[in-house]
Amino acid sequence: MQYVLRKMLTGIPLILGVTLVSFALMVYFGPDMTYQLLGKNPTAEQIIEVRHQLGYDQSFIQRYLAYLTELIRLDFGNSSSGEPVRSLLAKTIPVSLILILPGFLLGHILGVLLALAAAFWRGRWADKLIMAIAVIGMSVSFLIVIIAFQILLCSSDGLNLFPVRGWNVQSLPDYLSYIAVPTLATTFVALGYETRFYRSVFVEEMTRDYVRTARAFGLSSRRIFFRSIFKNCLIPIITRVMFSIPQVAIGGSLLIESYFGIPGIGKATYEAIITGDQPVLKAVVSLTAILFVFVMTLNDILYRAVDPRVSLK
Amino acid sequence: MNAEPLVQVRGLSKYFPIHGGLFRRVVAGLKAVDDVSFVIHAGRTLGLVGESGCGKSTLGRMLLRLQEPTAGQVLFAGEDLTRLDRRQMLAYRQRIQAVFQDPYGSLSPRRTVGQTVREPLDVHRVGTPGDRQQRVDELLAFVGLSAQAAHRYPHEFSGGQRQRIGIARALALNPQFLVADEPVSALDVSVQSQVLNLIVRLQRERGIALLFISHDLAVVQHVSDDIGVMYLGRLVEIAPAGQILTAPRHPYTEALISAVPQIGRRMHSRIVLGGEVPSARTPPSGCAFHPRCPRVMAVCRSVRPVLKKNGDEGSGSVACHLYP
Amino acid sequence: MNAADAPAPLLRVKDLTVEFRTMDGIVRAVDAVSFDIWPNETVGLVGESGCGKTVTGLSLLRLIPSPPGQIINGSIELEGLDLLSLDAGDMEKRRGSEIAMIFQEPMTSLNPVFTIGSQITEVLRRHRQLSQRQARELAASLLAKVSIPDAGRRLDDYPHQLSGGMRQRVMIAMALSCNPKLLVADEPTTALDVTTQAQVLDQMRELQNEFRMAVLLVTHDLGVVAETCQRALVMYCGSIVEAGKTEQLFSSPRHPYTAGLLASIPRIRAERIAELPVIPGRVPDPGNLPAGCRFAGRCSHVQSRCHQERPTLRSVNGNAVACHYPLGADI
Amino acid sequence: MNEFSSVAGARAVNRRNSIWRKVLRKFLADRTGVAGLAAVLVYFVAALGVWCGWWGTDWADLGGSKWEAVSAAHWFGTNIIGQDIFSRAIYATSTAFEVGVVVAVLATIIGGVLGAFAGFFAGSWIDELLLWAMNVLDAIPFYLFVAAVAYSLAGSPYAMHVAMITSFWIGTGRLVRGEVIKLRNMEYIEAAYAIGLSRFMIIFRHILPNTSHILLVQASIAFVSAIKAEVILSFLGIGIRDGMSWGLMIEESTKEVLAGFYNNFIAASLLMFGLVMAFNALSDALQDAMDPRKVA
Repeated sequence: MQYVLRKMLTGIPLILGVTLVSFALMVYFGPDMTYQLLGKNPTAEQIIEVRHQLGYDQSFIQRYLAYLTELIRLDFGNSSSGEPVRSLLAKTIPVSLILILPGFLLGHILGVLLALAAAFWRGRWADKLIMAIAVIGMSVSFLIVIIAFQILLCSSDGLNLFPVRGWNVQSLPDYLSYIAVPTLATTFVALGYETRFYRSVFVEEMTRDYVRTARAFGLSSRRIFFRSIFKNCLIPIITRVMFSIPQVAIGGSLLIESYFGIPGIGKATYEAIITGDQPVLKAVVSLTAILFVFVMTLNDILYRAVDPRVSLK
Repeated sequence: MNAEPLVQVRGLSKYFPIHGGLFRRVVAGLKAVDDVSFVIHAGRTLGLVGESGCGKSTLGRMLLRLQEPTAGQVLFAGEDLTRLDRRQMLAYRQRIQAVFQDPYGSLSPRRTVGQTVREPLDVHRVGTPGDRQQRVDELLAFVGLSAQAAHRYPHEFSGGQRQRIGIARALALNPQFLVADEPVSALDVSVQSQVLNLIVRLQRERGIALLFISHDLAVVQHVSDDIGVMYLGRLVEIAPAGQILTAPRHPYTEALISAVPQIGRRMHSRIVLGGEVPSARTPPSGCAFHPRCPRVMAVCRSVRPVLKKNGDEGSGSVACHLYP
Repeated sequence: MNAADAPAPLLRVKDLTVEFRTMDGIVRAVDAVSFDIWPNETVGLVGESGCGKTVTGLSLLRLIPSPPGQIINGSIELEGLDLLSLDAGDMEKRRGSEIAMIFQEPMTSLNPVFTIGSQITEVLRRHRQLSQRQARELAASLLAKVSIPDAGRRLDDYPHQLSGGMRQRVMIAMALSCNPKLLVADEPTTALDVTTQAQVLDQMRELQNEFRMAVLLVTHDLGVVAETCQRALVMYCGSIVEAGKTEQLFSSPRHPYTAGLLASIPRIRAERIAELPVIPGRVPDPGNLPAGCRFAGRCSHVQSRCHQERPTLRSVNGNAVACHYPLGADI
Repeated sequence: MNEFSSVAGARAVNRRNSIWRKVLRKFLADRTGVAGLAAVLVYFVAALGVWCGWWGTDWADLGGSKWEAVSAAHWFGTNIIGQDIFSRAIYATSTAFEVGVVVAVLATIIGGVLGAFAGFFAGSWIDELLLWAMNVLDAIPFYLFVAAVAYSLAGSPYAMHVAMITSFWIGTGRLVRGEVIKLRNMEYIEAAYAIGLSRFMIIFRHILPNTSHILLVQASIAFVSAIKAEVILSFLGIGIRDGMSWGLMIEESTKEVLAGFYNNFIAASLLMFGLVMAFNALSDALQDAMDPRKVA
């Protein structure tokens, strides 16, 4: 418990850093909203007044502190379209989650399984085949995969099985038909990276001395591989899965969402950056930072649960 | 031996902090080296033996100022090295050099042997570049390598040859004092004797004072005039080599000598200590050796013995209650 | 007890040859090595690094990493059964139960994320029909046998919580767990301090007698061999150059290499000597071995025949020597 | 002199010099790697031709009519407004190299130096600060970060490059930091101290050269990542501004694809896939050849 507390405390500078960078980029140097609010031909007084309202006449520090206070109070106000930020988040985040989660899980699970197979039959044809496919998967751009899958599966030139784009989910079949192509695309692209990474983890672990010991005492190679080696490999696996969560939860869905026109958090954030919708940005950035700290803490705890060498003290 | 010793170590200590608590405050100190004193005269060799974790390497690193001592002094030719700043220390670096343990790790793999041996000369701007080149050739010849070796990389050499290169580098600046930390323990037996002979030769021909650190008593005795024995950060006995090996006084020294496997002796004659070396984090009370000592007395559990000069039984000192 | 009394050798190795494929070509790490081990005896296999002693030890259990290594010739008969003729599964069953091996680095040789209890019971249950509970009790008694204090509780410790000496004791307990007939111990005490080394060697000797197993002690330390082994085999460049009873071998070595090695070891002496005797030169490159005797280039007694013809092991006054001109031979 | 010189001299004949020779020898034995290198060189020549003005100059010309099929005049056909797709694809190759090289070189230099400093001073405030910076930048999702940089550097054609470099140095930095933490405990670093070398000299003379295997591999990874990221960023409208790139071609093609015209999409996809694949093979082979555990 003390450990968790300390870990959380070390997260504070990180949150400050993330907010500082994002404040500087997205707010301070971000798009100037004055003219968008006033329309064409404003008077000089109007300009001054709006700039004052938006806080543009204050110093960097003052504005950053104001930004921080809002963050701490979790008071994000309304987005520039007038909708409360909270309800915007409540609407978009679940969409992103259910959109991304299947691909994310499939990518890692299949990645681990394929990597296990490749490492187990290391140097044989199964390994070579899997790794060749992985390199191909790694070499294709995500965007190309999305477009190709769309052509193949959604268009009249292809199989025409799923909706081309959009998000109109009322039932489970709807859901499955809308996520099918995005999930296939994410899984396909993730597989290349995940398989290669996990295979190298497994193979590295296979060369350890304790594996030789286990063999010297007659344990079967299957048992050594799936019990002894696998438990040691859990550490890097957990770290990798954990640290991809923040990327996936906020940013990873951006391309999919904007390509397929799905109203998720990635698309909302992207639009907020373009239009300088500050309340939304604040909310997303603070959520990201908190999520990151949370994931880091969770990662450390899991790490310590798996690896007895690191004590919780 | 009335002249002032070249090296005088006085009360040298190194405590490593142990962190704990919510804010990782320092809660205790690990006494890696605890109040060690000795002297080395010009041209003489002190051998330092002890098992892993006894602090002998930390001690050597403090003499080289690769690590800052927590307390104590290192006097070199009368000057306290621990008080010098980086620039002042640079002048002394020429006079104190080091030979390291790992023949594979002590040479930079991406630099040629010539560059490595020359580097000290470059840093201290000794002579013209031509002089330096000539010096490199001389040094390589002294340690038994050809001049062509200068153009090759460390991975082309065997462990013994690499150790010779390390010695050549240490000799480049004509030091008066050399700290050698386990210089032969990573070498094979037949090569080990070659390198040991080289060390003896440089000591004899160049009059270099030497601190020779090793876990191997037999190796240490071959090069040393005096031998110091360390246990858990403290010096427990120090005496002339012949005396300490034939008539050890501290029970730990005795056990250590007896534990060295010898050709021409069967197992049963040796003293086998019980238990293991305790952790330096939680050293035993009183004499640190008392839980394993075959001759432990009541006083050993509570009072820590200090290093005292032997009276009539020869020169040297011992820290043991058996010798009041 | 005496090796000569036993009717047949426990292990008979004949012409064992092992090669490794490397970037610089094929390297023959072990070249036609033959030796016997009798029940309950301790045999030392000594030599400097790269002489092939560890590869020989690993070959006995067929643990050579392959690729790049391969046993290309020879036989390894354990009680008359050639281990090299077994299929992989059959060999697996015999490892640990009939022939076991312990290694130099006790830190990395145990799996860091399992308790030592679970590692020992895993071995026990692999070779014997035991319940989890029985295996655990047996494991505890084994730990107690190797003098680990408070053995029952120690079962739940992880390797990193033990000291180097304790970890090596755990390895020994694992090795004893299924009563193998032969234990191959590869530098078991090299990573340990001298006082711990003395403890572990003592322990091994006692347990060996109790469990009646034979030990092949692979080591570079002639002192350890002298103190613990009845017989010794000296390896140089992949071959055995001399073999014999330890005392005789060390008191009157016949091979110039053995003699040179013995002389060059620093020993505790009453008086310092000016210079240690040395073997000049260095071990030849394993990819580029000389044609005749491999020691010829460093030998102080070398003659022209040595450069052309490779000597084979032959008996000279009780020792087996691979040398054309053995020292002190009455020829 | 004595026996050592002669033995070492004899060995030197068949083993001449430097670790790099050994790496090269190993690399050349790797057929996939060599094939990758050859393919990369072909692409490089294509890009070189564009820089020298030998070909690809007419990429913006309206030389044909809408959606012409493959012909001798237009090897890959024409796009929606009649521009030659082959010229555009070749021109885009040079853009890919520009982006890849700039990002890879700068990200690797920054990552190498900062990582080396962090590792060398591990445990001190310098390391804490650099680690903090790495974590902060890692915590911000990549595409959001690029978008934010792009808009804050409004109009700059290099916004994308800046954003990529700022993100990509971190991976290299972390790896180098880890390696340097290992290296700084090596005895040759201690030896350098004992000689009297300053810490800066130690970092630049003894530490960074010994991370070169990591730097080279990381640079090749950054190159590939930059090319791939460019495609997505250009598609999102925050990538290449002037000129032509595979990303812009794909962006253009999304409208064409729905109408059943695939030339633009296929040309850009295949060319890009080829280069990335070749580079991946190259980088894998480099990694194998330079793995210090296998080399030393």
